[in-house]
Amino acid sequence: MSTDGRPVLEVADLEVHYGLRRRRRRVLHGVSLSVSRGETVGVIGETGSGKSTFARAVLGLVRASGGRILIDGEDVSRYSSRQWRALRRRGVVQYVFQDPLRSLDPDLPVEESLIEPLLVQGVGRKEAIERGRGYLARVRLDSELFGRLPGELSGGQRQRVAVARALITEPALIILDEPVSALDSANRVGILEILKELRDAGVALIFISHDLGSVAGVADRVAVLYQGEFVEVGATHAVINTPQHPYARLLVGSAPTLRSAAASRAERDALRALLHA
Amino acid sequence: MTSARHLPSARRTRHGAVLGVLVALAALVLSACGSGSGAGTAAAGGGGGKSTTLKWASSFFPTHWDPVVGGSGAQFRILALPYAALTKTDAKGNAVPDLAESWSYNSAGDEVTFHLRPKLTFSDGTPVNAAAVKNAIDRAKSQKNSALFGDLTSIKSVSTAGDLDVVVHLTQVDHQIPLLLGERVLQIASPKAAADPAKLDQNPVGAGPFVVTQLIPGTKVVLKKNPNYWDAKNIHIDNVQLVSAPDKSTVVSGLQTGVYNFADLAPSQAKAAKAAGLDVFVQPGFNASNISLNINKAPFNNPKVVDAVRYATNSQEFVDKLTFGYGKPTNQPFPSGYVAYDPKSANLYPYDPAKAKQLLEQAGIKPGQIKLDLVIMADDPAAEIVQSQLAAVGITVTIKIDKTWATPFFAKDLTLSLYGTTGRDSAVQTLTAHFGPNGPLNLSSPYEPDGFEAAIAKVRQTPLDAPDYPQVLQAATRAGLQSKALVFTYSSPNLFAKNKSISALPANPAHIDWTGVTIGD
Amino acid sequence: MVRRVLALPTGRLAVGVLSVIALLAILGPTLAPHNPLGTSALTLTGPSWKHWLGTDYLGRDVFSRLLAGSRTSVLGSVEVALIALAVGVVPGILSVYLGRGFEWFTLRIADTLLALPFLIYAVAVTALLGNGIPQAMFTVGVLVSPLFYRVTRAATLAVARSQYVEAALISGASIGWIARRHVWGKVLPPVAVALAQTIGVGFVVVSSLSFLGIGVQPPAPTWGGLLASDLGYLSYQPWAPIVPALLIMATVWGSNLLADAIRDVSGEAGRALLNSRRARARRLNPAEPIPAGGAAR
Amino acid sequence: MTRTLPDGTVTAAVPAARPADPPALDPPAAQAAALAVRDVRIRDDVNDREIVHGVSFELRPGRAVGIVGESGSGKTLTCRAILGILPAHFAVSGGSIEIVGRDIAELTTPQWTDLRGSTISAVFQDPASYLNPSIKVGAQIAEVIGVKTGLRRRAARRRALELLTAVHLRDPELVYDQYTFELSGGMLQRILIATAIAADPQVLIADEATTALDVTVQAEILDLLADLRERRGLALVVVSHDLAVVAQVCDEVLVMREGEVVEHGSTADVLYHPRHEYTRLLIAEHEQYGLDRYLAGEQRKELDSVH
Amino acid sequence: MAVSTADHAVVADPGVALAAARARRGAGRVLVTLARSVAIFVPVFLVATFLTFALRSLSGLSPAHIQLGESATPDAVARIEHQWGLDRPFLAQYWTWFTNILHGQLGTSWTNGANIAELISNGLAVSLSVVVLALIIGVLFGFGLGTLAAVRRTTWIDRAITGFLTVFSVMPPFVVGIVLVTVFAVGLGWLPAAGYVPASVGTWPWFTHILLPALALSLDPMADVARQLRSGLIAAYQENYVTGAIVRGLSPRRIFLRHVLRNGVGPALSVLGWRFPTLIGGSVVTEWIFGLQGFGRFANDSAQAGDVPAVQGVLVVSIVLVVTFNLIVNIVLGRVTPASQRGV
Repeated sequence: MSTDGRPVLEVADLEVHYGLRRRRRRVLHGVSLSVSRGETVGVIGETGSGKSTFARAVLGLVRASGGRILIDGEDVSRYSSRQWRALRRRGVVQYVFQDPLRSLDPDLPVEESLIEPLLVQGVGRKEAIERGRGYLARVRLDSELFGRLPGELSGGQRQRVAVARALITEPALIILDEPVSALDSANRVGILEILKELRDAGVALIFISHDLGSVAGVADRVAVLYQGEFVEVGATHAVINTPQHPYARLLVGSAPTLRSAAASRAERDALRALLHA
Repeated sequence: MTSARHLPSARRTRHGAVLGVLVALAALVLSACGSGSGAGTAAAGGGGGKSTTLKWASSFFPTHWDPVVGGSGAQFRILALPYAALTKTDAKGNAVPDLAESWSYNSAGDEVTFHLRPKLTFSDGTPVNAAAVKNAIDRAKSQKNSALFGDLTSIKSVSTAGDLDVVVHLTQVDHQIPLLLGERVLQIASPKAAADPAKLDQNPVGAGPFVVTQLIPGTKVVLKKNPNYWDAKNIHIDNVQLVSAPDKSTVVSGLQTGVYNFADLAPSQAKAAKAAGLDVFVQPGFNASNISLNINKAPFNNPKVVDAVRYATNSQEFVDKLTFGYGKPTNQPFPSGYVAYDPKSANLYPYDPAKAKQLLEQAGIKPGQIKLDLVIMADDPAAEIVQSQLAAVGITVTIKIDKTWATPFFAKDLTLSLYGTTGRDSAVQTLTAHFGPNGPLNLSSPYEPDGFEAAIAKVRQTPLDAPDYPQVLQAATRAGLQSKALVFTYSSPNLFAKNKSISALPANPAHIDWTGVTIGD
Repeated sequence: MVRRVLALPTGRLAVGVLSVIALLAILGPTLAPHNPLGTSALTLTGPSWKHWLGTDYLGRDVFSRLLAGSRTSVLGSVEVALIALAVGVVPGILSVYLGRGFEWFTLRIADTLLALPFLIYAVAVTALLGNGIPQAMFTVGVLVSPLFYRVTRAATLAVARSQYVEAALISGASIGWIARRHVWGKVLPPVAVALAQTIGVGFVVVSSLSFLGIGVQPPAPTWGGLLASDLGYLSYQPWAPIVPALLIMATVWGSNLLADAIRDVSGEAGRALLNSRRARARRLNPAEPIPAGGAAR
Repeated sequence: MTRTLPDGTVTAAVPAARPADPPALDPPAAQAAALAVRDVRIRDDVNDREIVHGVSFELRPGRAVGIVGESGSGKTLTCRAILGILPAHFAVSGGSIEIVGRDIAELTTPQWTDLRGSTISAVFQDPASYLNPSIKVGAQIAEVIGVKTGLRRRAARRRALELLTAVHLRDPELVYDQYTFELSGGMLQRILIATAIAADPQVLIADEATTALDVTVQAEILDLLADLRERRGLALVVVSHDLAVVAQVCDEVLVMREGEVVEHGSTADVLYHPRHEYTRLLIAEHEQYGLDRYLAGEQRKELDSVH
Repeated sequence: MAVSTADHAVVADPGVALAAARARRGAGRVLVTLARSVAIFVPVFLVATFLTFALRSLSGLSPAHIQLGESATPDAVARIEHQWGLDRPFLAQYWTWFTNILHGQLGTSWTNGANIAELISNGLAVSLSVVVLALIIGVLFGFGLGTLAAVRRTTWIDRAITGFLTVFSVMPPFVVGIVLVTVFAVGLGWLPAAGYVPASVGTWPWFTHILLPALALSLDPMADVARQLRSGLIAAYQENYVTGAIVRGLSPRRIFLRHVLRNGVGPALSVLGWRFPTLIGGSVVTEWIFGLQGFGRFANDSAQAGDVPAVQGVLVVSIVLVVTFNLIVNIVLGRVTPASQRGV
């Protein structure tokens, strides 16, 4: 809850390239973002905009070719893989994947996947299971699901397990990559509620999505990623109500809403023409 | 070298005989179908109705067609198709005229003159004359890869006397020369073609009954009748197609369905072939198989062990299990009944395992103490019989199959091996090959039994038609059989199957002579 | 896994057949009523009370030889499979982790081995390098190893790219941890399938080689060798090849069946299959036609 | 509100009363309906359970009906029943479906083949998988045209290119010769729509057709559907788990839950007067957690006052 | 109004250009497949020839043993080995051998000095006749049976076919060969039991002679193709694009022929690529039984005789054959199922 001023994550001028030599493509260009404790930042972008790459760079799964990444004040941009492993083992940063079925080993019972981060840390099995139960309760899952295989759970249950797994190391920052896209309404609401609680408990969240709508309810700030650059960063209400960049405007205008279309078809067409020009 | 053929070639013995099954089934069907060579066999490719074709599947397809190079094994029988020699043998094994009309020894017996038939030519048109014969003998003695020079040690030099007379000068008195210079050792190639031996090896040119028209190495050869052969009027076969035989099993079905009409046969297939309505016959020959011992190496440096092996060997078992009644037991390098076969030695070392054990005991050897490797070139049931017979007296034998068997064998490096000879027309040659100090088949070189050398010299000095020739020859055999290096086991048959339309072959021992043979419909 | 295989009727059948064969391999030599190498004067006889399957060309008891030969035969093809496994699996896993150079190199080797017509190569190698069952086994084993290489590689790749491995990685797990916890269990079933398959292949190849007279070590009996030699005496014992041929076929068939069964029950799909079988067992509606456009009534 | 209404009676209770609705169940009108679904029930033979417990609606040319529900609510099965492509062990166990007045229960396979494509067609989620990966996408459109309209190759090709243009694809000539794996999801969905409308059907079923797409692309596709409906008089069935998507395109909405239709009415009715708890949840999702929370505050107040 | 030809040309132009572009794209795809396959082929060929060549050194065989026989003294052996250049450094020998191969020269046989390339091409005519016919039979029947089994899956027809194929695929090839001879040649007398007649003598005799061996050889690929096709088709039928095609109103027949078959055929085709080496290998046994003087027989004879250059020649040729065949399969595969070529 307490925002002590020092950001959990600070990314400055991040550059990421894929491929070698002539096939080299720039995926992220000069991306900067900082996230403080208890803050939720939505990163919005379409397929191929670089949003997953952003997450992977922060997690050290992709090597940045420029810029700096500070986690909890520590500059990790030049970390060796050994250092990275040590950092990850502390569990400061966690990650939740979009597809909960694929992010849980289908052959291992839920409990095994859940407590894996603790086991990696060297926590005793018994204690790990005990703690695991607690976190399962925190995501409102019955601990009788413990022995089940992921294939035997519903999509919403699986995603809760994935969230619990991310929570189990008491991370300062959780990055969620499209955590609700694969879920239907009831589960979506359930997960979003849990995220809100987390935020209120002081965990910093980065919520990645292609859909502004799914982020709007929980994000304090929104960063719009378009073709590898943040074209608009700002408070959620500001971005939604007064988007500046044409892409941001299109994004807002395209989001399906219940009672009032944010933009008319004609407006959208105009924006598209503008973007493609 | 040469004279010996390693008996059962891998493919002949081992696999094979699937035929039988076929035959069993076929027997029924056949009775309904009549002769098998019906419908399916469009193969014949025969042109006019009258022309006759011999379709021969051979397990001994020659690897070399230069007679000087390819002298070994049973292949000379096939090379006799395109090549003729100075002499050939008749049904009794005597030398009779071939390219040479006649021959005469000088009074000392160390020089023999062959008188050639006039006006003969090789199939390339080169005349068959004294120079050509001299060329052939010289080549056999001197060509780098000659397989024959070991057989020609009695010949000092060759000269010509006129166009048609060849004078052979000998190093010793030797009345075996007319037998020696027959089809087995000296098939004569055109000197013109032989100028390039490598080429000759792929394109045989001789003065034999047939002319090669197509040759696919290792696979197939097509020949047609040679109208210029001296005895062409007695050759009634127009074409010959000789192919390398398939698996034993299919040989009989091939014969039965008319793909072939003549083939050599593994004894195990005889029953099937007969059931298929084929003519199955044994061509007389000099075949003899042996167990070769090296007395220069332990344990055979102990004469008692050698004797134990002799007593432990049961020839009859080889005959029963390997030849299906077509072979004969023999303890000599000849089948019984042959002129060189010594009846007095017939019971030299009778089968007596008890005695064998006793001998080993006397030598202070406990059962199982002797462990030997029996090295052979290809899988052979005979080895398994040897193994079990020796096991019965307490000698443990391990069979080792070695593709490069020939190298250690002829370098006399092996301790125990098997060999089988197809024999030679000249019995002396057979004897020296086995028992002589440098005989290629004597695994114990330079060992030689006492008195053997003298006995052989005496045979050479005895004219073939001398009345005491058999006794002298048998005495030499008897002397040779004292050798501790060889234990003879059995005589395997030259077994053939032919379509009934082919008339009987001349019973010339160890040869296949097509003179007078007809092929009907 | 074992329980799941046994849940399928084909799995039970395969395990049954293979157990009998394995039992033969273990006990066969001791069960033989006669000395398998003991010759007698009675050659090529038909079945009798004393010689259940008759005698062979040297008068040896065929039944005893079959029993005695079962161990060599079975061990032979198991050996082929194990060699292939040893040669294939490790590079298969490593190819995913050891970088592009190694990956390229091993892939090309695997391609090469695949391109070699293995019977010809086995004939060549065994004939040229000495005529022994070990040489034959080794050659065949190496030549079929690409199967293991590919299978392992594919499985490892799938795991390596999976999110749950990434999740473990993000938790700070080491490569060793991931291999033990995630990779192993995924790679095992396909390897088991390949192993079962290879045992079958090994049997056929080794018996083919025996038929060609390669790799035979007389007088030791093997099924392939017996079959090959029986084919030489068909006119005397036309029925003789049937028993070794059936044994070979049963073994190959059993292995293939087992391979299929393992494949069917492994992984997510396997669980689904078993569940649906259980479900279907409760209902009696048989064949499902392919929905090729008819109305669903 | 009418919270007390028992779930089962919802469908029966809906139609006639709603002013926006066409007079349903009225025989002459039914004939005009492009699609009429009456109390359709679907059962699973495996465990012998009824999965869909009675769905009814009617669709006139140029109208759009939306079906909303979570996964497993039976909305997709209903669509498949309409198309005659229920998975193996599912079967329609009650009710009737009429497509332009023909009861599908009486259709033979050739009649079905005839009807599909030219009268009723469909697009689905994951468009890449619904197109043959081994055939150029253009050829797949041309195939439908050739089979359904009998046009020759060149004419079919020309028509296919027109369709590609009609679904707003830039550079249709290039797209025509591409394979599925060379195209993005949005483009593929357009192409799937093009194949679906190639033979000028009267009814198009869009089953979660925009679910996996980026929001901006989703909007484009929804715009396209609206466009087709306006210009061609296409009757639409739009299936989605997202009420907002349905609301954007449809005149009439069915909300399904566990095989039951829990709410059926005109879009405005459902949005402004939700009766079932589940519907309210769907709306709350957007109001509390979605864009609606920030947008058009005034309008919202207005709505609230209506309540 | 009069439209000038020039106008037509102008109108036609874009179409022509497009057609050309399309052709280029098509050709480009084939080229890419080709290039990819060649990129695989070259290293495969290098490694395979190297392995092959190394055989001689490993085997310790030498022409001297074969040629000298009973007179193989160490001197004579050394002389012959020198004559064959076997005393040179290994890599130098390999290089000479390899360059010769590239020129199509496979050297001469140790046993009879004949040109190996010639010997092999003689045998190849026979073997390829048989193998190609076997492939045709295997593919035709495999497709037929596989399709039937897939379309009638889970019925007794499917079970019968599957069972039948299983029996085929577990039968050792020599048993198959001998049974065929027994039944068709000896029993029924329909076909010749053995031998080969070149097509130049007559197509019918040629065909009858290769039919039985081809049949014997075809069972394995037949079983494989059928099995793969069956599962390929069943899998393809479960694909969404089939649903898509149904919804578009295509007839079941059309769906099968144009959509399902095309995609279901992929695995069967690639299996065929895999199977080719086995087929060539299988010819060793088949030719031995059917008395065919083919490639496999030559391989076996040479190997048994220790004729190393001949064996090397055989291996090189079979590698080339296999690689070429796979190339063809890849190209066909690339055309039939372009998606499968992605990222190969």
